[in-house]
Amino acid sequence: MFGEGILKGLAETARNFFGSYVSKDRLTTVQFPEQRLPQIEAARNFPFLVYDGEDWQQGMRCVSCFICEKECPPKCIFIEKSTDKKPDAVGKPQFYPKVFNIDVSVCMSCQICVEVCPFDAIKMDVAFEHSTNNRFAGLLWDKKELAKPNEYYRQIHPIEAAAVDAALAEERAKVAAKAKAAADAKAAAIAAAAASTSVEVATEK
Amino acid sequence: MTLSMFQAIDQIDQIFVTSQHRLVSDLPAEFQSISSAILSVIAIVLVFALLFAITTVLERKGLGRMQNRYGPNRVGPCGFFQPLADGVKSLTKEDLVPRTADQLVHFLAPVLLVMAAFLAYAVLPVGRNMVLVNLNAGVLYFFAVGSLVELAVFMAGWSSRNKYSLLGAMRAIAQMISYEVPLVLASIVVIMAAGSLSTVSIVDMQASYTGIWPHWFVFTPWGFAGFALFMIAATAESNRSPFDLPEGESEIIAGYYIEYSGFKFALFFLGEYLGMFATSAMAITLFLGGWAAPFSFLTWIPSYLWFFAKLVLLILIFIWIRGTLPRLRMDQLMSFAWQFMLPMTLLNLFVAGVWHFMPAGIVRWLVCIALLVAPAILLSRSLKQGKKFAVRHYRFAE
Amino acid sequence: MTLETIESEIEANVPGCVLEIVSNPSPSGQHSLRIDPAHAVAIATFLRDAEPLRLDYCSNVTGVDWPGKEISEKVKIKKLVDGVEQEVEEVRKTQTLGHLEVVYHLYSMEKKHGPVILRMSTEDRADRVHLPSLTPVWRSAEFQEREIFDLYGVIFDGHPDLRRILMWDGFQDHPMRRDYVEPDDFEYEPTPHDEVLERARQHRTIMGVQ
Amino acid sequence: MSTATEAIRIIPKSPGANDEGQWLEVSMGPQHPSTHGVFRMDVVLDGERIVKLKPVFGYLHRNHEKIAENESYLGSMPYTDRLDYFCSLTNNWAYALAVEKLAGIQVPERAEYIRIITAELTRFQNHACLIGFLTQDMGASGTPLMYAFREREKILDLFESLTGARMMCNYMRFGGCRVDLPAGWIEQARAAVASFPRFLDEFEQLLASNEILMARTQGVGVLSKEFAVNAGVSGPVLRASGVNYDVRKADKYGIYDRFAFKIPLGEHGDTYDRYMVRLLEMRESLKILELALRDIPAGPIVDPKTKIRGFRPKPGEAYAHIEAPKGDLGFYLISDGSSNPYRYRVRPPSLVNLTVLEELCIGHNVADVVVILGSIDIVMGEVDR
Amino acid sequence: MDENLKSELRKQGIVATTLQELYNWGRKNSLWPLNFGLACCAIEMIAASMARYDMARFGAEVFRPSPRQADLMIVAGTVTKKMAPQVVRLYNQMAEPKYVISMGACAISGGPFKQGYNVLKGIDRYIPVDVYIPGCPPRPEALIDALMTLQKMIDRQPLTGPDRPRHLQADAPSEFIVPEFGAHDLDPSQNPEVWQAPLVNISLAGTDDAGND
Repeated sequence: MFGEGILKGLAETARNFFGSYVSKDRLTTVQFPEQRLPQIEAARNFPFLVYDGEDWQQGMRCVSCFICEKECPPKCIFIEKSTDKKPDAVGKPQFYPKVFNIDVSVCMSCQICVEVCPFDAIKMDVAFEHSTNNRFAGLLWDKKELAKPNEYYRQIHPIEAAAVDAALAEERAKVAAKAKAAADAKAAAIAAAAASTSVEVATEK
Repeated sequence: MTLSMFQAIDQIDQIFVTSQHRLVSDLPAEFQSISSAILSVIAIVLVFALLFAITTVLERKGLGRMQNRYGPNRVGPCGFFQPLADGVKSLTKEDLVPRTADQLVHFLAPVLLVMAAFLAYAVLPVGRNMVLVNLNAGVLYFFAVGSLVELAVFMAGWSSRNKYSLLGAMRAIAQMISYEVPLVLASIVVIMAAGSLSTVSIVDMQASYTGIWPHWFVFTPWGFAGFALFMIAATAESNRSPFDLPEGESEIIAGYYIEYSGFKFALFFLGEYLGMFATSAMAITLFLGGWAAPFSFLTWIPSYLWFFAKLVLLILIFIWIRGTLPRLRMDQLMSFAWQFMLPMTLLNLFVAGVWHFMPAGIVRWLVCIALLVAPAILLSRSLKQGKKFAVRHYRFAE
Repeated sequence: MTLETIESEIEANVPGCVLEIVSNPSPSGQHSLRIDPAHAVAIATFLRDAEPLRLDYCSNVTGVDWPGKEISEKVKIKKLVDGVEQEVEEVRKTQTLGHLEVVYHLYSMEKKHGPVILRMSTEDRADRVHLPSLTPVWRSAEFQEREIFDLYGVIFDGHPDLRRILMWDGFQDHPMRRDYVEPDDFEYEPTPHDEVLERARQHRTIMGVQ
Repeated sequence: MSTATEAIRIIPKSPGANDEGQWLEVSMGPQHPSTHGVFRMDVVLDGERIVKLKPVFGYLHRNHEKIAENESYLGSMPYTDRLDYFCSLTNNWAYALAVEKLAGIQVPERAEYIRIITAELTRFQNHACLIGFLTQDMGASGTPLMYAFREREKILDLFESLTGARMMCNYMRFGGCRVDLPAGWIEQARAAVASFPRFLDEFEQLLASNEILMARTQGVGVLSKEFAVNAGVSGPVLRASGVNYDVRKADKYGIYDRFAFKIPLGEHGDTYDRYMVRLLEMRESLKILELALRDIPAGPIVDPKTKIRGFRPKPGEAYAHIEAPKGDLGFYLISDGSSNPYRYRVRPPSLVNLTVLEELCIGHNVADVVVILGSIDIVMGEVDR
Repeated sequence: MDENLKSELRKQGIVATTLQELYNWGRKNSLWPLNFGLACCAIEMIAASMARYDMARFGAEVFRPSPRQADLMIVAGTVTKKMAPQVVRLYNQMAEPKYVISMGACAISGGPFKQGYNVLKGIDRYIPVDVYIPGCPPRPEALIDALMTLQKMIDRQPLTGPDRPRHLQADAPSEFIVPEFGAHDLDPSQNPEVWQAPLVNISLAGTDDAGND
């Protein structure tokens, strides 16, 4: 038995050595900057803010409800609410974040902010090449750096984004229907009011 | 083959020798011998330093391939400029000397190590007629110079004033001295057979052929055993895995050169590899026929190419072993040296004597093999010291 | 074996011990046994060696800090007010001492049952923080008791090597106590919240801006 | 069990007073290549023989428990990932189990299956890496470690496509799991599991019968059965000493009672047994994985009644433990009815297993210390928390 | 040398280079990291040197266990206050030129554990950091990306002039104060020579209570 185990081991490494020239299993290196691993739907790294349409400020879905700030385990989100309102993703007038900072030097990529967000406004990005030599300026991301279009979201998480889009579309339709109903009702009311006033006017005359 | 072809082959074989003569011949006679020596020294230093560079890349790439990855492949074509970058960096890196260290000894240690390693090359015939000095006690000189390495190592370990480096140096000394004995004893069989201590005449003896087969000493039972024992001892002498205890990374950080940085560290690295080349080259000289071709019909390939081919082969085996085996423990290493290596080398001396006095034939082979194999098995059993190292079977609970 | 039977077993075998079952209202139903420190080692040895239990595996040792509470109660007392005896309502504040508690979770590797939970309390949180160490009974408590000593300040008598384990030796406080005040290093807080926000603001004023 | 009322304490032989001048005090760590993180051992050497050894902890004490007490129940979940950072999913499970006990939450069947699958994959990759690191400590220039990481990457790919992260999965939730298995995941997992036996064969070929490995590990760091139990050692280290205790069998948490698997037990309690028990456990994990991947039912993955936000369990306390790859991992929670746990305690298997380190090492060489430490399998994130 | 001339020469088979280029080329292609891991990120650092990602391709797989021989310190993981003095000491023991990559949230700022009493809020309080990689933990690719960022940074460094790297400035320190253990915190709690935090705009408006739940 003396030496047998050593020879077995040597045979194994030799097999791997020669195998690395023929088999993909035995040469598993992905040469990173040129080659990349296939994209994974669920992958996550840092959060970003989704906006619809062209204008990142107008289309931002975030309504600054502070839920993510509150729930973030390492407390790396900082939000300040606006004083005025703008229509949100489904069309209701809502507040929007005046300041939305994420300190990615603290973020632990746990995606709890995404889980708790009721507005599908914050999602996880997959980009990871963020190395920088300036910690203070480079790793405190403000609203502008965080904002990414919905198209980008669709690109990195296609399945999830489709579901979100569908839900939002439904919501939007509802709101629109509601708004329409409200508008109709309002119009009717105005019409009725107008009619009644005219009647009144008529009677006055 | 025509005579002119023989001449042409011979000319290619001797191209370095003749060009050296030509270069020197114009000089005044009193400078000729010294300048030819300087030329040879420069050649040896350059060639083996280059071999060191190539070996580091080969090692890193080879280990990489064994481990399912590429290894260095970005710096220069296929990563072959990697050692150049490492060299530039090492040269320009700050040289730190610990405040408490013995400054002079700390400085001398790596220099001595590299010098000792280079001195050993003086007697190694790297090709036909290509030896720096043909000492008639060449083998003795080789081992004498080789033991300077121990001194250098201990100087490094002691002068650094670091506990780990001292531990490493102590380990290194114990290991090197223990393995020097079997190393020398394993080579004595060759000296017995060749009747000479001169490396040149040892190679010359092996550079003849019966039919196509060469007369290498490795093709005899005692020669083979001697070669195996010599190589094991050489691995230990050059601190290579699985005997790399003095620098055992996982135990004592980097061993005796833990406090060395920059170019001195590079010198240690160089010295270590040069030591490995030197002992491998000695093994080639003693057992593998030096620069002689393995078959008589291959003698047209220049002799120095054969020498380096054999050297690279041995280096590759070293790398292969390094990629596979875990390290031994100190006490196991020592008991291996004294309880297995030493008796086996002594026995091998006896077997070589038996071989010499028995008539040629199959009987001689069988007797010698039996004389070697049976004690080897017995000794390896006794090495385990009653502890039964065995593959075990396990019980399972539901 | 229910906790009640364990209690009566212990009472029968360790004379003079005082035991109390602490019930646990949560759905886990893991009730525990409060033991008195004076008999703790005897009880522990009994639990470890007695045949029906054989709790040979002390899995978990936990320190819990129960700081003193300010209990304010309204008391009606008679008092002379302007020479007239009147019944006056007065708020009387009492400060309870609080205590440190050590919880042991015991299992049996041999019989594969558990957990049996033991609790011990110190008398207060300042000086009388001595408890007997159960390390002589279960070696597994060694590091965990050291940790409780380090982080909570319970002194375990009879522990073979009671030193700080996680914090450095010169450290002064017991940081897991609930009233521990963290060192102030809020120089750079881009996303501060709550008390951190307060302290970050203080830093700004300290640093002479705004 | 010893008859004495004392815990087993193997007192090192007191060496002669005149030896002391020869002793060398060496501090191994906190930065040392094979202390598996920032761990320090103050070693007293006589030559190369260990006379005394004191572990020093706290170099990675990052206040996990204190932070968790200021964090909501859900907010602590990602922190548990970072306890034993090789095995985030088993940590998740142990914590989720403790909260489920505390609040009395039921877990749907499919979620239980997913938990078992992820936990066994975790166990497999942990043991593979451990064996790699162990041989690395023995000086095997990384080759076995590379092979182990090659297989680990396959498992991490599975984790990433399921949970989104390679290491810090943050996957389990109170009453189930966060997301359902993506399409094709089961097939991918089956393919990976099917490729693992070949890897194990290779691994055994490479090392199991290697004479150097046997000489380095057999008879080194022998841990007796009685001492192991008394010192609270758990996991493969305990079973290598021949104690048949596995929380998966003893507690039958989750749905482990549905799977037929065996517990490998060592006899000698030395480093080689600890190494081999892990190899065999990996094979058993594969059996569980095959069954679980075959039987996994459809259905919901999370109890719909549990809230993500504003989770406030009633006052009370709960202790739950599981068989994590490193050993018996427990979580002890005390609730005072608020949204943060009043007390949050982790029972770290790595820390308790280290209790025996000094006794295992005394009398051995420096080189054995790293091997023994490697075979105990510690992760500093869990030891110091 | 003129760029055009150089490219012209290269076409002719002559590679012209300056001392600066050679120096930077050598430094950037031989970054030997210190074999030093702190926490979770260390596992990803190991993974980056393993077969799948193979940092060896850049010549950066020679993990030296002794700080004397290392060029690059990858601070991979949470630096606790108990560990911080050793990290600084290790940095001081490294030979110039030396670089620091602060890998992962914890090493940059204390990360998720910054609320802890024993966690140092960023190793850059004591030693100068060259490259920061956010992420918890950063993927192995991110570490390789940071390595390439560092290589580019080295490549741009001039040997002379005011922009020359720190180790070529005679009066710049190469050793930094090793903090000592105090009764509650490290002493000093930061090294003002290395670390100057900017003031962040902390709003003084009480927005914190609005919109919760």
